[in-house]
Amino acid sequence: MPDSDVPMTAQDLLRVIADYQAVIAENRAYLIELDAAIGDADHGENLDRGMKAAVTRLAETDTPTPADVLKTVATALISKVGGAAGPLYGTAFLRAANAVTGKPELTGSDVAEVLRAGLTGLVARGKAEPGDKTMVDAWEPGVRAAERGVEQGRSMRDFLADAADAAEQGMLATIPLVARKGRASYLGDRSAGHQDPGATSSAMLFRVLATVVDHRV
Amino acid sequence: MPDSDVPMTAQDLLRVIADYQAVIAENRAYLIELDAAIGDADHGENLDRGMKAAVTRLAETDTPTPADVLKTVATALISKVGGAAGPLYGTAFLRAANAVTGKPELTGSDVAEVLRAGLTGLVARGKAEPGDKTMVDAWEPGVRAAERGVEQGRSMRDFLADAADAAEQGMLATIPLVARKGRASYLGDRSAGHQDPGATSSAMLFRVLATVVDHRV
Amino acid sequence: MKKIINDPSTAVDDALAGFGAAHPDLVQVHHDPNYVVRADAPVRGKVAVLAGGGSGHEPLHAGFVGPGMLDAAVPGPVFTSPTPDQIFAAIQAVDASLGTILLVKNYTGDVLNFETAAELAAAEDIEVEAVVIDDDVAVRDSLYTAGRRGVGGTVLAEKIVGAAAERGADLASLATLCRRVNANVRSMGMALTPCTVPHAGKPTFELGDNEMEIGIGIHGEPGRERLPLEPANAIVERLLAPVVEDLPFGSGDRTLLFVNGMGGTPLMELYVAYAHAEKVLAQRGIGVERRLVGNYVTSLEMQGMSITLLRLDDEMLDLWDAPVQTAALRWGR
Amino acid sequence: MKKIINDPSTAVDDALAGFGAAHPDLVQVHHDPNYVVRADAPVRGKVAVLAGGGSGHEPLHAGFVGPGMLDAAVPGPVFTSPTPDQIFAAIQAVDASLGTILLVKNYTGDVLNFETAAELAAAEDIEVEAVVIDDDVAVRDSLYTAGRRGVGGTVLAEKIVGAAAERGADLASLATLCRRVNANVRSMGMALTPCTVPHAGKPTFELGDNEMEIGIGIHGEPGRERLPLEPANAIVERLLAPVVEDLPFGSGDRTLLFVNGMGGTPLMELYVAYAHAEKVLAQRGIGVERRLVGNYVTSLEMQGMSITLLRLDDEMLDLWDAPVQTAALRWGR
Ligand SMILES: Nc1ncnc2c1ncn2[C@@H]1O[C@H](COP(=O)(O)OP(=O)(O)O)[C@@H](O)[C@H]1O
Ligand SMILES: Nc1ncnc2c1ncn2[C@@H]1O[C@H](COP(=O)(O)OP(=O)(O)O)[C@@H](O)[C@H]1O
Ligand SMILES: [Mg+2]
Ligand SMILES: [Mg+2]
Ligand SMILES: [Mg+2]
Ligand SMILES: [Mg+2]
Repeated sequence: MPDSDVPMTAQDLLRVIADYQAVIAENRAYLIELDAAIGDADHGENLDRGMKAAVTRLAETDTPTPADVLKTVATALISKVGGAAGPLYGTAFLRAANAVTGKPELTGSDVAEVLRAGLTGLVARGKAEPGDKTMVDAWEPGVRAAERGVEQGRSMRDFLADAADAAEQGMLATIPLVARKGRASYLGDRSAGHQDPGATSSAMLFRVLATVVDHRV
Repeated sequence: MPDSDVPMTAQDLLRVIADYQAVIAENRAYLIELDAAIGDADHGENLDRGMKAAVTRLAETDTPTPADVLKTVATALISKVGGAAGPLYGTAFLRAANAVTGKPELTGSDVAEVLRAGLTGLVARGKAEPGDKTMVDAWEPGVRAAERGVEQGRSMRDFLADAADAAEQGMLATIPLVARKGRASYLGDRSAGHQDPGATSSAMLFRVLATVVDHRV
Repeated sequence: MKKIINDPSTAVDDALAGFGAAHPDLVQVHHDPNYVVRADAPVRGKVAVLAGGGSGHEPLHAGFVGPGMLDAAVPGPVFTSPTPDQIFAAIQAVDASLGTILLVKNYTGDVLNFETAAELAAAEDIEVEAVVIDDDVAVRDSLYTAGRRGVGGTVLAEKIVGAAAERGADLASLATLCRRVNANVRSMGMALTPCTVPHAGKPTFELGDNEMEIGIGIHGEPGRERLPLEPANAIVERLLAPVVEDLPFGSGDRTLLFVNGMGGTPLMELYVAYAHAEKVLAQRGIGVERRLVGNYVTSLEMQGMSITLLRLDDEMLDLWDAPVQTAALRWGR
Repeated sequence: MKKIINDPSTAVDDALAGFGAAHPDLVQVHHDPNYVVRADAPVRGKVAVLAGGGSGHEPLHAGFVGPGMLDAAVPGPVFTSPTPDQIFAAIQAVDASLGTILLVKNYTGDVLNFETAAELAAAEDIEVEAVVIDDDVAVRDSLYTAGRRGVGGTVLAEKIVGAAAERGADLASLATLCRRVNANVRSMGMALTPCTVPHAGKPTFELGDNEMEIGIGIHGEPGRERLPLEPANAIVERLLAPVVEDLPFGSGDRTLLFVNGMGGTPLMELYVAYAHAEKVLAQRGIGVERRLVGNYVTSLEMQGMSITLLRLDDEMLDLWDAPVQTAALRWGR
């Protein structure tokens, strides 16, 4: 971690969640449309409901730690979303929270660990592998880019930007894939040619994270 | 009756029925369309089914009298059509048959009587008055024109042509009417602006009758 | 036209064959002429209850054949009344010498064909009584018109009269009971989409994406007026108001509330409508004591619904609750 | 979008309220979290039977709550699995200390949420067993995929397991029975039209006037292939072939044949299909001993159907015939 790097605070995370909620609300119809093509047309609705619940619950929390923020989001998602996205994102946030319990702020390597823990949770829950055309296809390259950045001593701002880029590339790379997990798998070969909705909402999360860190004063 | 007038034979009537069946088959879709606008889209289907049955049954009848022909058509319509048109046309043909029981051939005034008897049966059954937007609106002027022709000593060919013209005018005159009988009455004022399907199939019957007589050798 | 059929000209026959095959414990299906009778017909010692009309309204009427309801159903072609000899054949199949009551929906075709059938039966010394059902308040009634249509109220009449017949009521009292049910029941319907009569091949009318048709019957016919689509609660109020005012239903009345789908309406929507209908009635002091929600009197695949309200007395209520065993309605034993 | 609803965001809640109001004798509806339980829940002395999943499949599952079938149904938003705490609350409401069996349709979301609910229950010392239903042969199964979907077979499992629970079977034998039903049931579906998820506001897919979608599930999702529309008999054969070959069903098998409508399919069409399905099976020497025909496992207003075939043994047959009293299935007493 470069000394110049300012750690990520709970306030920063609250901003991430608030902005992600706004991004999801804005892209609700888009995510529904992606899901309509190869799923059941609810991914945008599900995440929108869940993120609104997360923001509402966070508003009721006083002076949280980073882990508190992540855990509140996790429980909101688990109890309000349902579908595949609820437990998957919920588990990701829960594992992310557990990875940094008690820490008042997160260093760059903490952040990379948080992301890795989220991905590990996602995979533990959903059993998807890279290339199955799921969220994992955005998370996996995103997390790896963050970890590489930490190893290379890049700043948090920089490696999160890399991670967001990588997640977006992973998202785009789902287009030609034939799905092997989730509802899209029912389509067989017909799932190819469509971008995975979960990978899309995941790439959005990585982008929000990078942007918030980038815009910190 | 002008002496020159050749009486109508059972053969002539068989030709009328055969031609009417063909006309109805040709106009099946048109009559369905008229009925779709202010009814339930089955008038063409109903009459087509009925006339086909009538022709089949007539093919099984040896050397019938005019009354036999009319009665066979009546029973075919009553037992094969259903809906409003079945009993109404059926009764018309039955009463028409009864009006000339036993006669080997029909003079001009017999023909006018046959038509009047049919109309009387129609009205007895359906209780419609002229202007109610029903078959009666074609039959009534048609029958009156035939009777007027007989009174005036016109030939069968001429007064049946008049009757067909009058029936067609009556049919067209149903367009602006608000229906008071049959399914079209359920539409209230919205029934105005549409031509009555039953009046249309009735005018076709008058026209076929005139044409067959006109084309006799 | 998108339908799971083989041919428009065989659809009714094919469906009847399937109905018979699917419910061998309940019914026997007779072809040419087409009619459906109870598996144990004719049932000795009771008046037979018969109903019929055009096809396309399923489960009406064949779905209501069985102990406690109809002895026979006589289906015509789609939206076309059956013929007199067809009806007469069904009467002969179920009549057990105590007479047969004919429940006839008020349409010119149905009335004329059942009338003729009744004459045929009378000529054979079979006692018959025809009672006409005309519960649709969308249609203005008058001596000079075809009068009101028979719609949702028909199911309620068939159930109540069927139960009374099962208990041994005689023909005259069944006719009186049926007229009492008819005098106390009112309905009104609406459509979101038209339907396509198989032999016609295209929809009977067109409706814009934001339009609904109010005051429809059950033959895919256009209704009395076309309006912009409204939320469910507003639609419910629009249908209920004329129903309640016509009889009129009043505070303290005990009722059966029947929210009926037109064939293509998902249950979710019918229950959304039901929830509000019961509330609106409660506000007027009208108590709902019995309910029926589902696609029972339909117009092929039409989306839409009708609301039927029946004012109950003790006898009707008791007969409604009596056991019934049919393909579409079953309870008790 | 044409629906009888007030607002996409309240449609499920409004429908549940209506469902509760319409069936007060059978169910109690709980809101926030949403679940439906038997009117007499928790029923002492029996294992509770619970099923759930996204809404939009009505009457599944709430329509099957009542004596002889489900103790609880847990509806999520439209086409979205319910959440773990919602499921857990329903478990708590019906569990009577003999444990609860959870019937779960095989979708990633459902499996994950029910899994979590089961963990929550275990943490409170409530014994639960989750059994996954995956009867859809349209989906290729493999260790590396999400596996087959649960579709029409679900109703049959709910009925049979529900009847066994009513008779006092313990949790372990109910789970074994449920797995046996699942191992002997296969389904395949098709659509004539798509459906519109209320919050999406437009159809999930588009189909040409002369096209049908084969191998659909029950979430308005596109199927495995799109083909030109065919006559009913050809469609039936197309659906039945993979169903029969998969198990495989063979000559001498005794079966229950279930022709299911997708929500907007008129009964006439389902019976047309039923007639031919039974014939095709007879030609293969497969005997149909029980039948179910109707819109039971639906996708909102979608038009289309699925065919489900269950190989019966004596116990399953006896349990199928056992009394059931629910909004959507009723017989016996
Ligand atoms: N097993 C899995 N592992 C990881 N992600 C998955 C898995 N199954 C599905 N997903 C993701 O979930 C997304 C769909 O979420 P959503 O539409 O909310 O749930 P549902 O599929 O239950 O309707 C898919 O686009 C995919 O990215
Ligand atoms: N009471 C009546 N008297 C005379 N004609 C009538 C009467 N009612 C209906 N019609 C005629 O019947 C026609 C409709 O016939 P059809 O469509 O075959 O029967 P349905 O109305 O039973 O579907 C109407 O166009 C009208 O001309
Ligand atoms: Mg989805
Ligand atoms: Mg008509
Ligand atoms: Mg008709
Ligand atoms: Mg979903």
